[in-house]
Amino acid sequence: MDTQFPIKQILNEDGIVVNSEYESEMTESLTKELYTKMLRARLFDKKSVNLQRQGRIGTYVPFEGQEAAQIGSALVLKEGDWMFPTYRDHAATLTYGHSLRNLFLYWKGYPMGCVPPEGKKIFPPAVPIASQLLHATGTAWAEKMKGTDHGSIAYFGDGATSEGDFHEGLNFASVFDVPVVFFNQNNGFAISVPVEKQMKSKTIAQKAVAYDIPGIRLDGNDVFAVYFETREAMKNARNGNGPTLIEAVTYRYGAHTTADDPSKYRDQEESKRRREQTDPLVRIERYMEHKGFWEDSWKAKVENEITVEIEKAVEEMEAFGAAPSTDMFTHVFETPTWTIQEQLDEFEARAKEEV
Amino acid sequence: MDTQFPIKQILNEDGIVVNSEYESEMTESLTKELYTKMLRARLFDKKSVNLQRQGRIGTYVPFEGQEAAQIGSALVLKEGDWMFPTYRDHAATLTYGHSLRNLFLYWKGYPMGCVPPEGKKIFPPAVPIASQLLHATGTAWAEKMKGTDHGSIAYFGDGATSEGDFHEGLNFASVFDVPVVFFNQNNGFAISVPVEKQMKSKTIAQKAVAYDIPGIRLDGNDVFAVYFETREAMKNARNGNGPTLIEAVTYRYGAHTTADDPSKYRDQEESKRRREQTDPLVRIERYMEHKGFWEDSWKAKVENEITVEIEKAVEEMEAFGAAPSTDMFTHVFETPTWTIQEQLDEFEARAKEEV
Amino acid sequence: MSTAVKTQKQTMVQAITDGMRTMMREHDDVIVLGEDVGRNGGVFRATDGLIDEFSDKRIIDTPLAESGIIGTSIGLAMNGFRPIAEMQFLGFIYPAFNQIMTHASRIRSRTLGHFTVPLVIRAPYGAGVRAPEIHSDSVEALFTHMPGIKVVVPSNAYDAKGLLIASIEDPDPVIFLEPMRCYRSHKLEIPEEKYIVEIGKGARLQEGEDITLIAWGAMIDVVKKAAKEIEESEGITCDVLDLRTLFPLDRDLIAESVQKTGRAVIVHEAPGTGGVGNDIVSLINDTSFLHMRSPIKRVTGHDTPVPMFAIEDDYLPNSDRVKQAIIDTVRF
Amino acid sequence: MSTAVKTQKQTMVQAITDGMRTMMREHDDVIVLGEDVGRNGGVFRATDGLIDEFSDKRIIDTPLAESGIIGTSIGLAMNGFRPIAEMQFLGFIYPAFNQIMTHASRIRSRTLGHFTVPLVIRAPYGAGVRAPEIHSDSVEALFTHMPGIKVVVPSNAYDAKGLLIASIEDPDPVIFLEPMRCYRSHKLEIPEEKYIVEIGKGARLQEGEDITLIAWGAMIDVVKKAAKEIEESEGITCDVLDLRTLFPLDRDLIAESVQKTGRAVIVHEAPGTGGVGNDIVSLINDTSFLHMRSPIKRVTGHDTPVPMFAIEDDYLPNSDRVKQAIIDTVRF
Ligand SMILES: Cc1ncc(C[n+]2csc(CCOP(=O)(O)OP(=O)(O)O)c2C)c(N)n1
Ligand SMILES: Cc1ncc(C[n+]2csc(CCOP(=O)(O)OP(=O)(O)O)c2C)c(N)n1
Ligand SMILES: [Mg+2]
Ligand SMILES: [Mg+2]
Repeated sequence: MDTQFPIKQILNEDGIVVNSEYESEMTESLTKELYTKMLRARLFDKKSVNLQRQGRIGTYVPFEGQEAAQIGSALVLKEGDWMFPTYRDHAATLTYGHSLRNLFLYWKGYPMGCVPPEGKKIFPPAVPIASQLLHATGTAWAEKMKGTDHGSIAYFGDGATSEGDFHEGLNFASVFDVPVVFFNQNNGFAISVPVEKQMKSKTIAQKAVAYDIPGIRLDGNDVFAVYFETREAMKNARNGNGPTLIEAVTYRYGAHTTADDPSKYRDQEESKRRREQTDPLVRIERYMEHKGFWEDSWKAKVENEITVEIEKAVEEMEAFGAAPSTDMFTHVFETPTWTIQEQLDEFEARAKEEV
Repeated sequence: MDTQFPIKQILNEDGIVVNSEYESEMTESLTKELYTKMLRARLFDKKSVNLQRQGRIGTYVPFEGQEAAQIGSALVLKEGDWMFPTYRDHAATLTYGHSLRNLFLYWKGYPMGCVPPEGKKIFPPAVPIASQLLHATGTAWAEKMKGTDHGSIAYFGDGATSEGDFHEGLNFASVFDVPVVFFNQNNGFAISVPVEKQMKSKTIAQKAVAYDIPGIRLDGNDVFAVYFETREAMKNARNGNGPTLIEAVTYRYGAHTTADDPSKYRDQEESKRRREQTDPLVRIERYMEHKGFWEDSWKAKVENEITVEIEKAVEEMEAFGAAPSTDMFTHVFETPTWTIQEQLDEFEARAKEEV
Repeated sequence: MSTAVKTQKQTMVQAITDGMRTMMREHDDVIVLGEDVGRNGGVFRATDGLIDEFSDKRIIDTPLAESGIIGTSIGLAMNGFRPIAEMQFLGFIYPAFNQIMTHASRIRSRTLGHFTVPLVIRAPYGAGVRAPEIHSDSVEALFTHMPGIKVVVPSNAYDAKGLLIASIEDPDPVIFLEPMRCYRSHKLEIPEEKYIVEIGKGARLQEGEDITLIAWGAMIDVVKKAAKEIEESEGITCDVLDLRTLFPLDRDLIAESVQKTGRAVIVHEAPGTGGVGNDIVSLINDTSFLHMRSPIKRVTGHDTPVPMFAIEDDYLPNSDRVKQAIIDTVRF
Repeated sequence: MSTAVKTQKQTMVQAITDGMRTMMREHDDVIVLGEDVGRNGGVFRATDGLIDEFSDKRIIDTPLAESGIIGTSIGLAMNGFRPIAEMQFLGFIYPAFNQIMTHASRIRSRTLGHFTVPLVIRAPYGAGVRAPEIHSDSVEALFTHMPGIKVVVPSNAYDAKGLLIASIEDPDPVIFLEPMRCYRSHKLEIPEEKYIVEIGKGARLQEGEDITLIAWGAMIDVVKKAAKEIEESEGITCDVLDLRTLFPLDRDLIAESVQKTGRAVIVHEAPGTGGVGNDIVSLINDTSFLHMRSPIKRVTGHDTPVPMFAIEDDYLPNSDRVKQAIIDTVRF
C-alpha cells in the first residue's frame, strides 16, 4: 500500500530539486520567507525549552524537527481561514500570526495564552487528542454554508489517527464536501508508542481511501513539498472539492514534552542521525546555497532580528504580571449564573481580606 | 474504488452458479440446512411482527430480507466462538443456538431475554451502535492470548460504520492481529438515512484499506457467497492472520422497527421489487430446483416443524409469567452495595404491603 | 396573556417543533442537525415538516456519530451559526461526552470569550415509554456537574416552546431534555408567536402549607397526582415546584417554599446517588437549615441501571412512593 | 501489624506499581493496558519496570484511543482476564464514557450475571500539579452516579496498594482514582506482601469532638492541615474522615461521627454543583437530621472548569477556606 502512496518530495535531503513541477515558483523571496519563518520557529522552540529549564515557564512541548511541515502548510492559509493546532504546532500558529507573548503565556499556564490576536481564527491547542478535527470540519462547513471561499486546517499527529474523532471528522468532512485540510504530522511517535504499534497500515495517507478523498503522503521535512501540496489541497477545498488528508512524514528530535525521557523508549542515536542528515532547515540552506540565495550576513541579520523579537516577547510575558484569577469566573457564561457570581464574590472578599 | 471491491457472488439471482469455486461443497445437505435455517428465521420474524401488532410483545426490529447474510455467516461459527449481534440479528443468533423463547422475551422487555443459553457465547444485542465491535475484538484477543483457535464475529450495519468505535475496533484488531470477523450488513439504510448520505465511499469494504486488512464485498442475499467467504475469513482469523472486514450488500424489506414508517423516507416500490427479484430464500429455492434438491413435500414438512417449534416458544414466553422486578437489584454487583440492598428491601416491603 | 394572542392546542412535541420553526423563520443562522431529523422528521416527529419549509440546507441528516454531530456543531456555532443538535435519545449522548465536556462547555472560558458556542443539544429522555435498554436513561446530573452548560427540562407544552426559544437565544450551550413520557400526554393552548420562559426560573404549580414537593419533567405528573390524593386522604397540602431548569437551580423559589413549609420531598427518575436531588438537599441545607422540621426525603430511581421495560415501572418513582414519603416527612 | 512483616518505604505511585506487581505475580489473568504503559512505564512511571518482569504480552501499549482501550478491556474481562486499563489522565476518560456507562457497568445486570466485567480502570487525577488544561479534572461524581461501578480514591501509599489489590480482586468494575498531588508527596512503610484495604470502608484519621471533616484523595492533606491549625488557634477539635471509597459511601462511619460532633464540613476539588459532597449532605440528612447543630458546609472547587495552572491554586480548596468553614459552622 505504501507504493500507492509514495512519499512526494521536491527537494531531496541535499537540497537538490528532484521534482521541477513548481520550480518557477521557488523564488528567492518565497525561499527566504520560508527559511526565516523556520528559523524563527526554531529559535522560539529553543528559547522555550530554556525558559522551562529555568523554571520561567512550565512543562513545554518541543517541536524541533517539524518546522517544515508546520510552516509549509501554515503559509498557505489566507486571512479568514481557520487553524486548529495541537500543543506542538507553534511553528504553524506563529506563521499564521499568533503572538509570541501569548504562546509563552500559554506555557506559563495563563488563560491569556489561549487567546489569539483579534480577528485571527486560531483555536487554542486542542488538548484532547483528535477532538479538533471535528471543529475544523464544523467551522469549514460554516464557511461553505455562508458561501465564502475560506476553509480550515487541522493539525494532528500519528497517534491521533487512532481516536474515533479522527474517523468521524474525516467522514463528516467527506460526506458534506467540507473545505478542510487534515494535516497529519507523522513524527513517528505518540509519546513512546511508535507508529508501527499505533496502526497496522504502512501509511496514514491510505486512510483517505475509507472516505474516498485524496490522501497525500509527503516528505514533511521538505518545506516546498509541504507548501505546494498543501496549497493544492486548500485550493481544492476552496473550489468546493472537499477535504484532503495529508501525511507529512517527519520526526521530532526532542522529548515528547520537557517532562519526558525519550531514551526510555527509543534509540536517541536515530534522533542525532536525523538532525544531522535530514534537518528541514539544513535542507533549505543547501538549496539556497545551490541557488546562490544564501549569504551568511543575511542569515546573521535575520537571526539577530528574530532573537531581539523573541527576547522582547519574553519580557512582555514577564511584564504581564500575575494572571488574574477572576478570569476563571467571568467567562464561563456570558452572564454568570448565581452560583458562579456568588463564588466570585466570595473569592474577591477573601482576596480583599488577605491584602 | 467499487471496481477494486467488486461484489462477490456464487449464486446469481436466478439461482445459477456463477462461481464454481465451492461447487463441490454445495451439497444437498448443506443447502437444505441453510434453507431450513433461513425459513425458520423468516417465520420467527413474521411471527414477531404479528406478536407486536397484537400487543403481545413491544416494538420489534424486523430483519426480513437479511436472512442469507446472517445465516450464511453464523453457520461458520464453532462451539467456543463469540457472537456480538445487533438488535436486528436474530437470524444469526438463532443459527448459533440462541433460544427462541428468550428472543421473544427480549422483545417483551424481559431481562431474561438478554441471557443466552448456558455455555453459548452470544452477547445481548448491542444497543449503542458500533460499541460491540470493541467487545468482539477484546474477547477474540483473549482467545488469542489463551492460545485457542476461537474467534469472534461482530455484526453491524452500514450506519454503524460512522461511529468512532467502528474505527477503533478495526484499528485495535488489526494492530494486535486479533481473530475477529467484522461482518457488516449494508442494508442501504440507517433508519431513514441512506448509505450514500452516511459515507462518501462507494463501498464499505474499502474501509479495510485504512487498517491494511482484507476487505471483502459480497452479495449478502447469496447465502453461499456469505457462507464460504465468511468461513475463509474465520479460518484466516483462527490461523493467526488477523481480522477481516466483510460487507454483505443486502436490503431490509420492512420498516426499521415496528414503530417506523419507511414510506416517509424511501420508495416502498423498491422494497417490493427487491422482495420479488432478489429475495435470498427464493434464490436458494431456485438453486434447489435446478439441482433437483427441491420437493414441495419436504418444504411443507420443514415449515410445519418450524411453525410448531415457534408456537411452542411463544407459549413458553407467555408461560414465563411476570418478569421478576428483583432482577433489577440482584445483579448490579456480585454482592449488592448497601444502597442497592436497602432499595431492594424497601421494594420488597412495598410489594408485600400491596399484596 | 391578552385575549388577542392566537393560540393552538399542541402536545409537547408539537410545541417543540413550533419553537424551532419560530426561531428558524426569524433567524437564518438557526439550523438543525441530527440522525433522521430530515425527511423522516425525527424518530419522535419533533422535526416533522421542517425540511419542507427550510430545505435540507438547514435541516441536516448527519451520519450516525454523536461525537461527530456535537463536534461539528461546535465548529458551526463558533463560526456564525446557532445549531440545534438532536441526540436521538439521551442514552446515546455518551459517545459525544468528550466533545461536550471538554469543548462545548469550555470554549468560552478557555478563550476568555474570544470564541463562543451558542449550541442547543436536544434529547428525548427518561423511562416509562417501553423503550429498549439505554433509551431510558435519566442522566441530567452528568450535565449539571459540567461547568459551562445549562440544563433545561420542560414538563409541559407551554414551557417547552418558551424554554426552547430561550435556549436557542442563549449565547451559551444549553442541554434541552425532553421527557418522552410528556411528549404526547397533554395538549395545551400554545401561543403561535414567539415567547420565552426564562432559563433558571422554576414554577410553583400549586400552593400548599405542609410540605414542598420538588420535581421536573415526567415526574411532575406523578407529584401532582400524589399531592392531590394526599390532600384528599390526609388533608396535607403541598407546595408543588416544577424546577424547569436544573442548572442553575432556582434557589429563591426553593428556599422561599421550604422556609414556609419546613418540609420537602424531592422526586426524580435518576438514581439517588449522584442525582440532582442531592444538590437540592444541599441548597436547602445552605439556605434554610433552621426552618426544616424534618429530614428531606428523596424519592428516586434506584442505584441500578434502568431495567428492561417489562419491569421499568418498578424502577420509576410513582405516586404511592411519593405519598409514603410525604407522610413519613409530615409525621416525622 | 506484627513486626515480622517486611516493609519498604514507598511513595504512593510506587505502592501502586507494587500492588499491580503483587497481583500479576499471583495471577496470570491480570494484565495491564494503556497508552505508554509499556517500555515507557507510564507518564507517571506507575508501570515502571513491569514490562521487564511480565513482558509485552501482559503489559500492553495500546493505540491512542480510550474507547478502544476500555471497549477491548471489557471483551478481555468477559473472557477470562482481569485487565487493569490505565487512562493517562482522568480528563481523557471522556472518549470512553460510552463504553463505561453502557457496558462495563451494565453487563452483569444486563445478562443477569451470565457475563461479568472484572475490570479496574486506573486514572491519575486532580489539580495542583501544574498540568495543562483538562489534565486536572476531578470528575468522581460522574462515576458515583453511574450504576454498576465502584469508585475508589486512596490518599496515601498504604491505602493505595491495599485498595488497588482489593479492586483487582473485585469481581466487578472499579474505577481507581489516583490523586496526582499525592503520587510523591509522602513515603510510608508498605508491607511487601499482599494485603487488602476493604472497598467501601473509610478511615478516621483523627479523633475530635467539635466537628467532622470529610474528604478524600489530595484534599486529605489540606483538611489535616486545617484541623491542626484550628485546634492550635481556636481549640476546636476535629474528627477527620478519609472516605477512600466514594461509591458505596461508608455510611456508618459518617453517621457515627456527625452524630457525635453535630457538625460537618465536606471538602472536595470538584465543582460543588453535582459534586459528591451533595451525596454526603443527603446521607447526613437521612441518617442524622436531629443531631445536626448547624448547616453542613461544603468547601469545593468552583462551578467553573479547572482553570489554566497559573491560577489553579485559586480554584482549589485550601486550608484557609476549610478553617473559615469550620469557624462558620462551629459559631453558627
Ligand atoms: C484523548 C487524549 N488521550 C491522551 C492524551 C495524552 N497525550 C498527549 S499527547 C499524546 C501523544 C500524541 O501523539 P501524536 O498524535 O502522534 O502527536 P505528537 O505528540 O507526536 O505530536 C498523548 C497520548 C490526550 N492529550 N488526549
Ligand atoms: C450510539 C447510538 N446512536 C443512535 C442510536 C439509534 N439507532 C438505533 S438503530 C439506528 C440505525 C442503525 O443503522 P445501521 O447501522 O445501518 O443498522 P440497521 O438498523 O440498518 O440494521 C440508530 C440511529 C443507537 N442505537 N445508538
Ligand atoms: Mg506523533
Ligand atoms: Mg443499515
